[in-house]
Amino acid sequence: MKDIVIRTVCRVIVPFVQVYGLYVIFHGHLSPGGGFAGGAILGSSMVLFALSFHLEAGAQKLGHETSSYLESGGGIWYILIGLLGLALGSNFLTNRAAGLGFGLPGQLFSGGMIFLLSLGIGVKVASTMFTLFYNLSEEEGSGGDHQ
Amino acid sequence: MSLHLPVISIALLLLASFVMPLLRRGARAAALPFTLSVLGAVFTVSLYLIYLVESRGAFSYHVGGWPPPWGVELYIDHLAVYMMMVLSSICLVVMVYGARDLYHEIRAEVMSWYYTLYLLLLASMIGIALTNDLFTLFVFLEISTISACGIISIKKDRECIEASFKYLILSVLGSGCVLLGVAMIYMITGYLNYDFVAQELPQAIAEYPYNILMALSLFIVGFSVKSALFPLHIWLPDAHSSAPSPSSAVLSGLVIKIYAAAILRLLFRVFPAELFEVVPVLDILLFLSVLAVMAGSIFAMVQEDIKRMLAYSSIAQIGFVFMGIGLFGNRALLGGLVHIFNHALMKSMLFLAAGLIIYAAGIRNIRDLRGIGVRMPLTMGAFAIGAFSMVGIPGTNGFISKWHLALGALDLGRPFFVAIILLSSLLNGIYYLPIVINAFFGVKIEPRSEHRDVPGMMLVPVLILAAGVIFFGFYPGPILALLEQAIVL
Amino acid sequence: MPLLDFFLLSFLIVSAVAVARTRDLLSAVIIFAAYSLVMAIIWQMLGAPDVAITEAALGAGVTTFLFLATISKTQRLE
Amino acid sequence: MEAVFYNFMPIWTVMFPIFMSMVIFIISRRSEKLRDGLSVATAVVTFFSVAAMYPYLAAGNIIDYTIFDILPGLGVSVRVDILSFSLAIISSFVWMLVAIYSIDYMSHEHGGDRYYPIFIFTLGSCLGIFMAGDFFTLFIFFELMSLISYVLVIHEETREALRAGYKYLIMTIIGGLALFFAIILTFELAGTVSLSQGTLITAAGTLPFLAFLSFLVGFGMKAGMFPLHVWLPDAHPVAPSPASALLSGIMLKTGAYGMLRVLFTVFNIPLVKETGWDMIMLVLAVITILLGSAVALTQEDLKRRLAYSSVGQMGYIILGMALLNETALVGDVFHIFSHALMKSTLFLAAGAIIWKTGLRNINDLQGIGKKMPVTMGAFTIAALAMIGIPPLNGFLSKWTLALGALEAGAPLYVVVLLISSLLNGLYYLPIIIAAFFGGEEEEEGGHHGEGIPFNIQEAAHRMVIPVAILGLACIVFGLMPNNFAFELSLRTASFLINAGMP
Amino acid sequence: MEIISRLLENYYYFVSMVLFIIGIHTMLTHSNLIKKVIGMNIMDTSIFLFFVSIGYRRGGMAPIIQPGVEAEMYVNPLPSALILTGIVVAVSVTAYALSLIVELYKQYGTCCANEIAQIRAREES
Repeated sequence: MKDIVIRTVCRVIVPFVQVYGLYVIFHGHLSPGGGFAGGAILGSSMVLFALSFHLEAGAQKLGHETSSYLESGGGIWYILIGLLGLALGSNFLTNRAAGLGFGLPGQLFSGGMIFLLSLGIGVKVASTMFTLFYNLSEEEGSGGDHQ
Repeated sequence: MSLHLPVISIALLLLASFVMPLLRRGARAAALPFTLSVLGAVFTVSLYLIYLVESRGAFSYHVGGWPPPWGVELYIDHLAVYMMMVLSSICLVVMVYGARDLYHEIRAEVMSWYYTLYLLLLASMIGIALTNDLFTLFVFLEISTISACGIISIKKDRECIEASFKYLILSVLGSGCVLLGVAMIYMITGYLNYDFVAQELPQAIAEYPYNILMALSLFIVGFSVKSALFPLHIWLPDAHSSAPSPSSAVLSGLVIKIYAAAILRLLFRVFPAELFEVVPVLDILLFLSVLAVMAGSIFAMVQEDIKRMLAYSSIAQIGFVFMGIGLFGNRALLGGLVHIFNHALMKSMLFLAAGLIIYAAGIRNIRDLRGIGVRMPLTMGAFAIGAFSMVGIPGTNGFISKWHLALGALDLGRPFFVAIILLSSLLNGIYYLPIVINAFFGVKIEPRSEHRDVPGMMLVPVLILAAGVIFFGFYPGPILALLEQAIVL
Repeated sequence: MPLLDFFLLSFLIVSAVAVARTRDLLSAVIIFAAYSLVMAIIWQMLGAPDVAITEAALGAGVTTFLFLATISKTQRLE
Repeated sequence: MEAVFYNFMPIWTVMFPIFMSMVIFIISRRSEKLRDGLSVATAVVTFFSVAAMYPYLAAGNIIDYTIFDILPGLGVSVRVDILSFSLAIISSFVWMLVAIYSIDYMSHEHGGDRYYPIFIFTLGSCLGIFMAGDFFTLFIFFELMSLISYVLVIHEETREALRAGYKYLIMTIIGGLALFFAIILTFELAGTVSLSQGTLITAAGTLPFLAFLSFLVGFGMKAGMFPLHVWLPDAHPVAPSPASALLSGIMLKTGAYGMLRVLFTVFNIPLVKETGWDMIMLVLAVITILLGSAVALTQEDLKRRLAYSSVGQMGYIILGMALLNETALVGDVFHIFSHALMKSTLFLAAGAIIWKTGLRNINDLQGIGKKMPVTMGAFTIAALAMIGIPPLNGFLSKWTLALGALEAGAPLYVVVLLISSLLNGLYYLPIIIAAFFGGEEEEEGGHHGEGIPFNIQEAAHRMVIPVAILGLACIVFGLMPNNFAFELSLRTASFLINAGMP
Repeated sequence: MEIISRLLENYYYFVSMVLFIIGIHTMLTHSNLIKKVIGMNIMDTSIFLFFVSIGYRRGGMAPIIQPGVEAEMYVNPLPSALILTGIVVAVSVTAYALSLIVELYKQYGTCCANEIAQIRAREES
């Protein structure tokens, strides 16, 4: 796909899509969406970029290795945040009871750690998308996908 | 703090599974000790949880501090800790074996993925055992499906790929049925938490009898596919025989059982007992289990590949678990449940022994196993113990489960099922014992040149499991005591 | 039964049948993408916006891409 | 203190051989001499350990001790009463002699490293059956013995042996499962399977009947009762001769022992009589007797003929217990003694002949009595005892059995016994006559292919002496009507008739 | 007639069941592996549709906190979380199944289950 139109359009669109993806991730506790949806949007933006330019171009922006590191990192992040609730003397994944605050309508940083959890999920889903894309596009496919 | 242990152990497993892919190059050597220590820690936790539940009774845990019906709830009762103990102990032992065996079955680069999938599988199975709501059940069900397929297809064999594809499609079908069942339940009651659903269902029977019935049948179909109850078993022989041996051991020993435990929990805690009086669901399960027991044994008799034979034998043995559920008497349930543990012990041991033979001698065909016992006496000795246990010779744990199942059937005045159990034992004898005999006696076949030495790290787990078979044959008291509390009807 | 509901739902059924019947896998995948989008619209109408967003992104977008990549690697016709 | 000691004795007598079998297994790699000596020593010690229990039991005590419980109401326990003792003493006695016999016999055979540990282990498990305190323990040892003795059956590893062994194994599993079913039914009905609780099942019904039938199948399989005898004539001849002697002489009796326990402990005489279950046993016993004796006639192979003869003799034992009166029981228990002695004499003698000449066919054995007079002499005594010639122990047991049959008002069984004795005579006498009086003319004609080689002498001393002792025992226990064995039989019978309570 | 009218009342359920059956049918009867996976997706979405329509039927608002709305008026957020998970799982399974298909194609040169079975049967004989 070396079409100049596609490339130009994508170059313009991709940042917007990414910003939207981030928006969806960060407003997961306030409005529809969240880590899953936002991560998918973010991930598809990267896939779009890689598709419209070149596989290598995509790989330059986000390498295969980095992508899978991010994937694991997202999961670890999630679990660690969950364990934070324990560290604060409450249940796993506890938010409100541990005094981390409760979501207030319209305020971005009001949801305590939900925000951070969404971030973890978003990163994980986005990088998973990208890894999947690589695995299917390249000749060597790694069998084990996981979620 | 100790109340947090169940969730901590699941979190620990998930954490470890995410960490695994991060271990690259130099750090790769750390993967195995790390995995083993995590598994060991979970096993220790499960033992402590048994003590905890014994001493202070069942307790529930609200993830995120949200009370049900909103929050995700874990319910840690006797059955749950029993299953957790079974899962973690077998997983630990199999991993000790697998660490050595896998290097010759799969490529070194994907070993870290194997650990990831393995830990995920264990985490999801523990999740299924502990969960108290349909939501979490479904999530863990799906994770376990994918990771179970993953540990088959990680061996890039054409048989493995095809088998895991078949397994995947049918499992997803099963999950779909379960999800639809969950939807039905939610439609009727408006809840997903077991306790709340159980509260609502008795009133709902009069109003929506068909929906409840449909939900129940969907659950049964869904879980039967996953646990390979007889007519829905078609995926199992391929999947379990082609997988790497440690995967086969876990799949046959644990994975199919956890779904049986899940359906038991649903029948037990969610659906009202009056329903079973109206609808012959249990009789259908019984009928299928009898078919499974007989058909599995008969199919196993005609197999030539040793792992395939073991896989078919699993179909028969899962029939025993379902027979216990279907009979639904105290003692029969006890027999079915204790068979989960007993069969996990013996079948994983048999698969590991078969794997050891394949590793050392490169033999898969049963006819070529002649004289292998002379070369590998310990392995075949363990295999013989497993075979005796399958037949139900007293002094092995297979006897204990058959004893309780048979007594349970008699308690309910159904000696027919005792006859089925005995017939199946006879069939087991007919196909297991000749292997043992041919291995030790009779015409020797010249060993092939490629005979490898058996590493101690692979032999020890097999011997540990064999010792377990004998030990729990003579000393099943603690397990039975635990289970007796688990099934107070 | 509101008209829009009727249209969308019949579209679902028709496209599902079409997916099952068509022999060209590429068309099947494209029809399936349309199916997913319509499904997302229906969910939005049913008051599940988060599900709708996710379905639009994952179901219609990513799944379609995955199918296309697979088809490009294997065969297009059944 | 005394009771504690005697509680420990059965455990010791059972576990000592089992433990020693492991020791022998380890030692056999080092030295063959040590291995052989240790085996004999173990058998001797075991015999004296069993005998040491006699004074305590003769005083009317019963050793009863639960070791541990596996499940509530289901434990591993030992119990020795006079019946257990009778069987244990004869078993360990024969075992001891066979152990001595084995030393030379096995020196020619391969796989002695395997034979001796298994041989001693079987002794332990066999005693375990007799000394078990409940049916569960009995079942464990029963299965253990059956499975372990499989190795003895197929010891020679010929194709024929393996086929016979497979048949044996399958039948054993069927028998084991039937036993399992029976035990589980008993447990369900009585809540326990202990032998010391008095009668376990007192009421008739479908389940008790099923339990009875399953017990009959399970133990009848082992005892070679018609129609479950099919494995026996295949399995016994293919084993090495000492093992055949034990299989036929002792191990069949475990089945008989089990049946005695079933009739007198699980059920009781009134119940069995009332329901008519004894008729089932009687009919089967009669068929077993006639069939065993008749088919033995047609066998050419010496050991096969002896094996079929065992089937017939087991029929006597089943008949004796099914008559359900004290006189018959005396004869029954005494016949267990007699048959153990006679049949092991016969098999050991046959083994010595085969060991020396390599001939198994009866027609080839012309004139062997002149070459091996002691062996053939013992053989003759035992064979005459089998037929029931008066001064020998076989006569005494048959006589008592016949008296019991008359007491039960069933002279028909006396006729059966007579017919069977006649048949016994028909198939034993030709062997004896040919052995002592035949031979000369055959050597010239030689139409049987190979005759006996000229240079044949008696077998080694350690083989001849056990045979001679056993042969002598046949005479001794027959000549003296108040001998030790007969006393034991009397006591056992009255013990059993009094419903297992001393 | 009553059945039909009830069906018309619950047309969302009806449609989702029809889709479910189409999905299962495609999944089980089509021999092309990619078609099987598409059928699987149809089956999954039909269940999600069923789920969502239940929530809709029971009334209530989307579980988005807005000022001045009582907690009782929101629908239970669990099912929608369940569906979200379900969608993600469905995508993962799809991706995984497709990677298996690619692998199978490499090994057997076909995506047709029947042909693969034939090849295997030929190999075994």
